Formats: sequence, structure tokens, C-alpha cells
Amino acid sequence: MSLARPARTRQATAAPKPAQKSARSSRAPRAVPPAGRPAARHRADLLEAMLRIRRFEERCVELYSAAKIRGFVHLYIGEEAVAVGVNEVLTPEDAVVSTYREHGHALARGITAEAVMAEMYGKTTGCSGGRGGSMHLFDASRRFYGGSAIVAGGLPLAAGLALAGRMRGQNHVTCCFFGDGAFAEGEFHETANLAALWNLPLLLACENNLYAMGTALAREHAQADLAMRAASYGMPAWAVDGMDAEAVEQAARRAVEGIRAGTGPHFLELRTYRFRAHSMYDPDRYRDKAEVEQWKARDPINRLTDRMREDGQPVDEELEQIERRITEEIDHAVEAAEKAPEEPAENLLRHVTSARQGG
Amino acid sequence: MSLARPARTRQATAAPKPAQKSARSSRAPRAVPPAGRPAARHRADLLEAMLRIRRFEERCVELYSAAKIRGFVHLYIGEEAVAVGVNEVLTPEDAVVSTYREHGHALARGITAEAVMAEMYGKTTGCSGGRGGSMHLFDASRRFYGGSAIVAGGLPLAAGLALAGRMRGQNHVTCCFFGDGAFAEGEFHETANLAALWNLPLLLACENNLYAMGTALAREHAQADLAMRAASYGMPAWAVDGMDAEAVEQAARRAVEGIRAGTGPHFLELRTYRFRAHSMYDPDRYRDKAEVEQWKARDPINRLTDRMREDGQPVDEELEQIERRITEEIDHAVEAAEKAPEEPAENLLRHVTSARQGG
Amino acid sequence: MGASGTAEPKTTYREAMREAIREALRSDDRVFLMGEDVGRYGGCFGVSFGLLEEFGPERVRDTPLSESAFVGAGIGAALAGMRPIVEIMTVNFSLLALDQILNNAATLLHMSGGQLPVPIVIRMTTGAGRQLAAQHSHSLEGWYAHIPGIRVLAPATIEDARHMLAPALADPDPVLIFEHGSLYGLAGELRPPTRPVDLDHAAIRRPGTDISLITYGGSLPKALAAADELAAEGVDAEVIDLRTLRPLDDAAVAASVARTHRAVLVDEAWRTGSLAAEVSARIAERSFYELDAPVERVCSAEVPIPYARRLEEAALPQSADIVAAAHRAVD
Amino acid sequence: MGASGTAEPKTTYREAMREAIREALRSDDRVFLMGEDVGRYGGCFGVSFGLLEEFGPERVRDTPLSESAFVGAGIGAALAGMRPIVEIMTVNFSLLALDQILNNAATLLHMSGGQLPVPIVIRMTTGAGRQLAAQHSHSLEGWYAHIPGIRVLAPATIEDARHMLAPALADPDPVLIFEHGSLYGLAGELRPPTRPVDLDHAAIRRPGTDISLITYGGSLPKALAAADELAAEGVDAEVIDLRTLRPLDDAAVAASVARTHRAVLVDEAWRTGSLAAEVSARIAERSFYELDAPVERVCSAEVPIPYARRLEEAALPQSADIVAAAHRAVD
Ligand SMILES: Cc1ncc(C[n+]2csc(CCOP(=O)(O)OP(=O)(O)O)c2C)c(N)n1
Ligand SMILES: Cc1ncc(C[n+]2csc(CCOP(=O)(O)OP(=O)(O)O)c2C)c(N)n1
Ligand SMILES: [Mg+2]
Ligand SMILES: [Mg+2]
Repeated sequence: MSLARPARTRQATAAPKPAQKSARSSRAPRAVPPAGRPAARHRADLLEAMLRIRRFEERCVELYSAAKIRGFVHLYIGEEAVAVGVNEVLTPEDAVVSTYREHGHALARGITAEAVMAEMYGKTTGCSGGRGGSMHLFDASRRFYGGSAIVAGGLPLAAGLALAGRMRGQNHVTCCFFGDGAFAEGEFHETANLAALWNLPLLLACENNLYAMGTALAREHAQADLAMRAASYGMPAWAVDGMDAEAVEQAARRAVEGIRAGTGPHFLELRTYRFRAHSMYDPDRYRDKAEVEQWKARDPINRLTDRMREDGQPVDEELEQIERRITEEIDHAVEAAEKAPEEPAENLLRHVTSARQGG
Repeated sequence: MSLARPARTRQATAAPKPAQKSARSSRAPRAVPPAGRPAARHRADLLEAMLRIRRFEERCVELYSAAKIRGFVHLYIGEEAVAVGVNEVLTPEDAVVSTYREHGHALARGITAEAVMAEMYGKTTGCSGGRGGSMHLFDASRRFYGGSAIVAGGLPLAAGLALAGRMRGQNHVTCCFFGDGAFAEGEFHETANLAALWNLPLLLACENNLYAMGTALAREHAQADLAMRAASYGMPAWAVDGMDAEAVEQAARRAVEGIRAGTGPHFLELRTYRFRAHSMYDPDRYRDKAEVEQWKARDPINRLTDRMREDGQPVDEELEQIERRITEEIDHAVEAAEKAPEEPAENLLRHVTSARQGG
Repeated sequence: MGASGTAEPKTTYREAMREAIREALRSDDRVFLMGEDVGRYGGCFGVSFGLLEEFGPERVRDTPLSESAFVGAGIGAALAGMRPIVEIMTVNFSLLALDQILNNAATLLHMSGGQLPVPIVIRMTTGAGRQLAAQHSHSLEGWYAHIPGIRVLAPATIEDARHMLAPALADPDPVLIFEHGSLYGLAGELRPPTRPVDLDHAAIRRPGTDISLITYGGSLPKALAAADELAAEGVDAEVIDLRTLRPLDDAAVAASVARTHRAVLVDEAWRTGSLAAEVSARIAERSFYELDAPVERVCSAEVPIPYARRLEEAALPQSADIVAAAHRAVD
Repeated sequence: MGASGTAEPKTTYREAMREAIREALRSDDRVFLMGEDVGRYGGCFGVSFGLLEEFGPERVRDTPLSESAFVGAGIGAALAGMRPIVEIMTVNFSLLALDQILNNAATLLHMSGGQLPVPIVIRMTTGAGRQLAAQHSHSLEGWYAHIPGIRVLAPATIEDARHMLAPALADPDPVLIFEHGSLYGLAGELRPPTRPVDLDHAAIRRPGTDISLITYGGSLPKALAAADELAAEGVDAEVIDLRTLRPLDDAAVAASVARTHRAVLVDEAWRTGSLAAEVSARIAERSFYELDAPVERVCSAEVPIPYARRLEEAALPQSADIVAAAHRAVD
């Protein structure tokens, strides 16, 4: 389990390739706030976005125990900096493709806690009308394309979204999240090659949380330096500290700027860790408790608040307000989900096809 | 089409990886003959093996035009040095997995022209009992596992053969041939990772003939340096001049020695070219005639005979004898195939299962 | 082939298909063609020959050997408003993209509660009969017809090859088109469609009163030949071409069986679990009291299709087998 | 669970399966288990829990997420004389390995003229019913039953879970085992087999005279519940468990229909192109003159299985649906 240690942000050792496509190093300086937003405000926003995910999922655990939520539920707790940091640099016109571990991506993208909670309740007001559940959140208006429960299955889709944008002359970026496990699937490789070959505006955001279910990185990959391997496709690739929202944001900004400038797909290896089990079914017997604790010491939320404190921001009041807002939001979401109607069984065959009733 | 030029044997730029797994350079000195075989004799053997493939396939073209052979037929003409050079270093206990472009591999492995010809005639005496045809030659006694018409479909199989050998404590190597097109399929990547991860005794012999059907390397691959990309899996990888049988043999020997010594899979990019169309159906409209001519100037058979001449070997008498032997062999093969019986339709359901009659 | 876009005096199935693609590329800039060797090579079976020159490499797009990635990319492009026509060289390779087709193309609309239609067309060659052996002779369209959310077409005539693509592209949902390899050379006069081309109805290719021969795709010519032979014996066979394999035109099948009271189903797939099994089950459900004899199935033998000509012929449905089955049903 | 290797007093389907694997690993050193998370994690559904500790990482082999590669590697290992048991977590992911199964495992023996048998066993979980939504609820065993050259098993009882693996490993050809996810928790007494376990015959799980309920796998408990309900109404239903989906035990089906003259087929797959369609077609062919009513099929609705409980329940076959179908057939 030698690789399952907290990884420092460091330079990806990249193979030689054409000049404009070089892998560069990424350190973790304080992120430059987007123009017009003061740094303190921006940090508070990042903090709130991460806390929303954290508290939302903690509530999910309770509701799952109470059998209000069913099916497979995969928690993102510990990885919030990734979704939040990447989302900061995407515009509403950009597209996002996610996985089954997607609450964080969906909430960061602006899908309301209410719509996500209702979905997990299987209610008509859910963001997928109750048909998708935790693993299949969608919001066409936000160009959030879900929500795939087949590992690596979203990658080709994302390449297509990127291709369409380019063919239609739009300067949009498609961001695809996927895991270290997905990197072993053939589909990742086919997509990476296709995207690089066609110079597609695609951000490959690999959430390396060191495990694919119970399988540690070193037992999945012969060569575990994922950024370096991605670079072998001839695309810029960095490894980033995925426990630091500002570092993620900065790395993602650089990547997205490159993509918008027309230099083709970029790969980010976001080094992170899930604090909870793989899913609600997982007894989590394959990891050292000490390892988990070591990573918890790097909690991205504490990391940011500590930094704010160091810089003299009044973080405690801020936190109190944020927590209050979020609690209200989630309370409201749960209440609304409880009250929302279920789709009647007569409507079972709706949405199988658009053109005709049924399949 | 800038990449479709004759490539020199050169060092593969490999990514950094563990010490015992480094990519090394391969130049093309005269091959060291196997112990006990004089160099001149050895070269004559290589020459004969290549000529057998060449003449056999030239006969196939005639027989295809005469409608004696049907189905898809893919010629190896121009690539003979690869099959012959690699085969030199394999023992009878080693295993070989091939593609649909396999006459060369089969003949080099020692399957007789008679058995291969009968197979293409669809006769019971064929090496697959007439059920396989040109794309599916098999010989269990020679551990020749065919013969796959799904591009990249043989790769996982080869990993399994290698795994079984290791689990059974045998020091055998499995050699898998596949093309530059196959390198783009997810299955190649899954297999490369698995083989490197499990340290399997597998030789990945990539026949880079610069085209996948009508698609040139640069339109298949974002990064066309295949050896370098293979090295990113943490396995030794070289690019080799595939038009030089001695260079191929030497590179394969080094790789196979490494594999037998327990250092896991090795990758050879064998840079070669097919002189004929992709298959008998292919009008071959996607390549420059000049490009084809340029490569024909590097014909591996002429290359070897020239070198023999330079070194003062009596190559012309040798050639005459070889040609006579081969003509006889092929004449005999055709005659035998003509006379051989067809499987009666009543036996259609044989070999669908071993245990029961039918499927 | 001509370039007029509508009716031509004399054409092949291959040219009809090409003309349909050309028309689509001309009339809608959201349409593009993508697949292995569709461009420079001109298409594995020559269908797209000349289109690269006419429309350029952005719209006639050669792909690497990566079936999952480029089919998935087609799905993604469709989600984003394009109208991709994705060519998979043959059904044999479509297994590598089956996950994308089943779990994404066919499923996204429903899973998203109706938000994400996937207007993609996926074309592929299917079938056996050219001694291409076990890995290149599959007839798996019946599998695809199992999948809710998609439409499955099997053009068996020059007219359908020419005219099914436009409504397929107009369908907001995924449409799969199976082109039997033995049909590309089919030549004849391309008549303008007698009625507006629809994708919902089977066609009576030969009316008859004594028995229904129900088939599709590459088996249609064999069924028609069998009907001729039967006619010579005084048995008047009706030949139904299913055309659309999903959704099946139950009503047309039931109506034919109501006329003839006997049915032979012809399907080049392996017998067990073939589309013919489904048609038979539906006849049993819908026309139970109409039937005067057990439904007969003429399918491929349950064997990986062998290379040797004699064995391949024995493995595949032949006209003589259809005639024999009709005899069993009529006697 | 006990470690005795044969009969135990009280066990679950999951434990029975585990015990079967353990016995195989113990008794034949050519056997090994390979798949995603079969080792450290103990198997996605806990089937292989503890086996890594007992047999070590060479014989209980965790694989990367690479379904095509590790299934193909199993095929290669089988070719070289091993007896791999490959676990694909669920049927949903098996599509990624389908090419290897169809074009290599099922085909090599025939294509090589009988030289290359492939003694592999591939196990996977199948089915819906746990609100896992559209991509995790497939029942595709019917597709596999279409493929010549392989055997397809669907153990539906603790006994079959315990005793089918050994003969599957003894079969020189590929065997696929489908374990319905809802069965793992099934608990009961594991009786020693009453007769030698064979893989060729269906089982009568409840004899009856009025109607045949024909099913397999995860639907067996539902069919038995329906039979109880029907019994209360005075309808004596026979319940047939197909057990082996390929080759189908036609004779058992025909014999049952000859007794009852009515049949309801229960299959969790989508109706169109389901295995139930094949069984129906065979009944039509073999038992046409025995039938007193149309064969009924109770299958899943033709919809990607939705997450919401009420919708999922409506989509899947339920006992009440079986009872209703039986009523239609008997009335
Ligand atoms: C193709 C496929 N194989 C297996 C699974 C079962 N499975 C679900 S998640 C998972 C692990 C994925 O790991 P990774 O990609 O690292 O993502 P993470 O869960 O760590 O976020 C597995 C094996 C699946 N859903 N799809
Ligand atoms: C999965 C798959 N896709 C497509 C094909 C059709 N096809 C046969 S050979 C070939 C080109 C393969 O190129 P390469 O791997 O470079 O081998 P080469 O033919 O050059 O020896 C293609 C596209 C196939 N047989 N299998
Ligand atoms: Mg992971
Ligand atoms: Mg090639």
C-alpha cells in the first residue's frame, strides 16, 4: 500500500512531445480570485460550496439509514475541493459529465439541494424526475450530463459534447470527471487518444482517490503516475493537490484557458481521498484506519478555513452564517422532498422514447 | 502523411520508470547466430523462411483470382522479416497469438504450407479443419493460437496464456502480434496494463505498418511514437527496423531473454510496411504510389540477400535452391489441397461444444 | 450514380445508401458521418465513396479503431444538438460499443426524466454468406431489437436504403440501421416512394393467401425466391418484410396470419433467441386462434459460422429450407 | 458458514456459492478466481469473502477495472490448461467483455476445428429489484443463451448455488453462471443433492396439473409465491425452474405443457426478445396441439429500469402479475 499515502502536489514527469503541448508543474499558491471578486469573498464562496456538499451528504447518510434514500449511494466526503475548485472556472455554457459519485459535482454546478434530494427520494420534482436516483443526476439547463454508473462510460460522451461544441463554432469546454479506476478501462484510452487527435476542447478531470472500490492504486495500475501516462497522449497533464480547493481552481483555470485557446484536451490528476466507504454497502475493510486518519488531517474544508484564519479573515462568524444557511437549505430540501409527489405507475413508460409512447 | 516515411531503427524515448524496466536502444548490427549454427547457414534459413511466405502469398493471389480461396485474405508481403525474425527466438513451448494477417506467422511457426493452403481451400486437412479460413489458422501442437479477426481481440487471450504459464511454473513466453491500428483499441491498453501489473511473460509485438486499413498512423494516433507510449506502462519498449530480419531477431532475442529472466512484458514496435493492399477487397486508393515504391526499395528479402552478397556468401546458388524447394512445397500444397476432401454438411455441428453434439 | 437527390433510373443498394447520406449532409449542417475508414478509404463496403471529397474531413470523419469511443462520441454530439451518422464497419465490431448504445444512447432520455433525447443514427453491416467465418458473420440485430428506447431498421430494398435515412435522422431518438452485406450489390430501378416513407410499418412484398413468409433484411430475397418456387407448386405465399425490427409491426403480422393461417419465419440469426422467436411468441399471443399449424422458423444453425463454403451454406437459411418449412406448415 | 465442504445445516445462497468456490480451489490447483475486488474487498456481493486469506493473491486475483482484458485473460488461461473462475461484478459490465465471450470463448473450439476447448467458468450477478436504476438492473442472460458453444446456468436455489459449480468446471466448454442479486440472502437448509447434480435438466420445483409456470433465477421465488396464491384459489400450478438456459431442456417444458395444457412464462428481462420469447416459440413448435390457451409471458416492462421504488416495482414482474396471467390462461 505504499502508494496510498497523501501525495504532495508535484510536477508530473512528462514524456517529450510537441512544444506547445508540454506538461507543466503546478504548485499550490493562493488562487487568483476571478476579476472583480475580492479574495476574501471568493474564499468564503469556496468554503460554502464545499460545506454544502459535506452537510448534504451527511444528511444523506441519515436518510439512507432511515430508508428514505435507496439504491447505491456513493459519498464524495473528503473530495469536495475537486468539484468546487474545478467548477469555479467553468461557465454556464460549458458542459459537465460526471460519475455515480456525483452529488458534489451536481451541487457545485448549481443544481439545488432540493432538486438533488428529491431525486434521491425518487420524486417527480427530482432533477431526473425520480428515474435516476443518486447515480443519475441530470440538468440539461445547466449542461450537466450526469450521472453514469458504468465506470468510464461518460468519457466518450464527453468527447462528443466537446466535438459538437467545436463543430458548432462555440468556444465551450466540456469537463469530464472520472476516477483512477476508470483510467484502467479501455474507454479512457480510446477517449484520450481521440480527444488529443482531434484537438477537442475537453478537460479530463481524473479524481485519483487512490482506490477503485477496494482495490488500491498500486494493484490497479502498473505505472501509477497517471498524469505522466496521460501526457503520453500528447496532451498537457498535471498532478494537483486535490485536497486544496484553491490549488484545484488555479490548475483548472490554467487548463481551461489552454483549452479555450485551442490547444486541445488537458488532463488533471486531482489527488484526493474519500473519507467514507466506497458506497453505503461497503464495509470498508481494505484500508488502514491510520491511512484514513492521515488523510482526514488534510480535510479540504479545514485546510481552507485554516488558511483564512492565518490570513486574518473572520472565519468563525463566516462559518456560522454559512452553516446556518446550509442547514436551512438542506432542511428545506428534505421537507420538500418528503412532500413532493411520486410519479404514478401509469407513467412508467414515459420518456422511453420521445416520439412514441413506450419502448 | 508525414509519418508514412520509412523509419530508421532508433532509440525509443521512454518515460522514467523503475530501474530494471528501462527502455533501451536497439540498433541493427548483424544478428548473433544461435549457438552452433554458422552465421551463413542462419542467414540462409532466415532467407528461406521469408521467401516461403512471399511465394506462398503470391500463389494465394492467383488462387484467389481463380476463386479457389474465398473470404477475406490479408497479405503479409513486405512484412516477412517481422514474423521470421521474431520466430527465431521462440521455442516450441512458447505460445503465439496472431491476427487475421497471419500466413507469415503461421508459416514461420512451422505450420506447413500444405496445412495452411488446405485451410484456405476450406478442406478437412486444413490446419483448422476448413472451418477457419485465412483469418483463423490454428495449431495446438505448435501452440499457435491463431487467428483473430477482431482487431486487438487476441491481446487479452495472450495475457491469459502468459499468466497460465507463470502459474504453472513454466518458463514460457507468449508472443502476441498485433497492428498499429490495434494499439488504438481499449483492449490493447487494458492488456498492457494487466501484463505489466502482473509482470507477465508476454512479448507484445506491434507490427507498425503505418496503416490501419486506409487510415494512416497520424490519423489514428495523437502521439504516433508507439514504443514510447508502451513504455509509459512501465515496460521495456523498443522501436525496431521491421524490414531487417536480423535486426528483428536481435531485438526479439533481447526482449525474450528479459522476459525469461522474469522482468515482465516487453514491447517491440516493428516498423514495417505492407506492399499490397489491406485485403484482396481493398482498391488501395489512400496511399501514394511513390510511398509504396520507397518502401519496396527496402524489401526485407533483398535487404538480406544484399547483405549476404556484401559478405561474400554465395547467395545466388542458395537462392536458386531455396526457390526450387519452395516452389515444390507450394505446388505440392496446392495439389494436396485440391485433392483433399471437404467436410460433409452432416458434420456441420461438430466442434461447437466438446461435450455434446451441437450448440 | 446520379447526384439529383431523388429518383434515379438505375442504381444499387450501395448507391442508394450513399445518396441518402449525401442528401442528409447537404440539407442539414448538423449532420456528419463518422466511422472507421468512411473518408479516405471510401467506406469498408464503399458506401461513402466520394463523400470526403465533397464534404471535407470535418463532416466525413475518419476515426481510429476505437468503437466505444467514437460511438460514444456520436452520442455526446447528438446530446449537444448535432445529428451524427455513425458507421460501425460491421455488427461484429459493434459489441465493443454495445455498452455505449445500451447504457447511454438508449437510456439517457429516460434516466434524465425526458431531458436528454439522443438523435443519433448508427449504421452497420450485418450478416453472413461471404465465407468470412465465425467472427465476421454475425446477425445480432435481434439483440438490438431487445433494447427499449431505440429504433431498429433493416432496409431490404433499394427504396428503403434510399429513403429510410431521412426519417431516421428526423427521429429524436437513437436509430440503428442494419445493412446486410449481401444487399449492397442489389441493382434495380429506384422508384419514387409510392407513399410517404414511414418507419412504423412492415411491407407486404408479395401478397398471397396460403401462407405467410415473414422476414427482413438479407433474407428477403431468399423468401421471395422461395415464394416463386412455392407458386410454381400452386402454393400462394405472402411475403412480409418487417423493415422495422423495433418497434415490431405486430398488426401487420397478425393481419397476414389472419389471412393465411400459417407462418414461416425466416431470420439469419441463430435460432435460439432470434428475432424470429419474438415474432413467433407474438403470433402465439395475438393470433393463437387463427393458426392452423405450428409456426415454423428457418434460422441459422447453432454454430459459429464456418469458413468452408459447403458448411457455410448448410449453416445459413436457404430458399430450399424455406420451401421445406412451408411444406411442413401447409401439409 | 462452515468449512466442511459438503452439506451444512443452515446456509445462505451467498455462502453456498462461496463454499462451492472454496471446494473447487481446494480440490484442483488449476482452478483460480479472478475479478474486480474478489480479493481484499471480499467480492462486491461478499461471495468470495475470506478466500484471499485462505488461498493467497495468486489464486484469488484482484483485477483492475478492465473487463475485456481480464475475461480475455481467463479465456487464454483456460486455453493453456487452467480452470479459471472469472467473476464479472454484474451483468451490466459484462457488455465490455462480450466480444471476448462471443468471439473467443464461444468460438475458438469450432474455428480451430476442435483443437481448442475453453474450460472457463464466468460468474456474474444479474437482475433488478434493488432500486439501482437503468444501468445496474439488466437481465441479459437471454442474450448469452443465444450464443452457440457456451452453457448458461441460472442457479435459483441454495442447492444449485452450491452444486452447479463443480460440474461447470468439469465441462470442457465455457460456462456462464448468472446469480440473481436478490438471491444472495436466501437462507435455508442445504440438503445434499437427491440425485447427481446435472446441468442438462430443468427441475419441477412444485408439481401441478392445471397450468405450468415456467421460469428461472430470481423469478423463481415470485413464481412459487404465485403458485401458492393460485393454490388457495384452487388452481394447481406446476412450477418449472429452467436452471440451464442454454441448452434449454425442451423435453421438460414440453412434458409439463402436455400435463397442464397452459403455460405462463416468467422472465425478468424486457419482454421483446426475452428468453421467454424463445421458450414460447419452442412451445409453439413442440406443443402446438397440446395448448388450450395462448402462452402468457410475464416480463419486465420495456423501459430502462427506473430508480423510484414505485416505478421499479411496476416495471418488474410481480407475483400478482403472474397470478393475473394465470387467470387469463385458465379462464
Ligand atoms: C464497467 C464497470 N465495472 C465495474 C463497476 C463497479 N464499480 C463501481 S465504482 C467502481 C470503482 C471505480 O473506481 P474509480 O474509478 O477510482 O472511482 P471512485 O469510486 O474511486 O470515485 C467499481 C469497480 C462499474 N460500475 N462499471
Ligand atoms: C474491432 C474491429 N474493428 C474493425 C475491424 C475491421 N478491420 C480489420 S483490419 C483493420 C485494420 C487494422 O489495422 P492494424 O491493426 O494496423 O493491422 P494491419 O491490418 O495493418 O496489419 C480494420 C479496421 C475489425 N476487424 N475489428
Ligand atoms: Mg478511485
Ligand atoms: Mg497496420
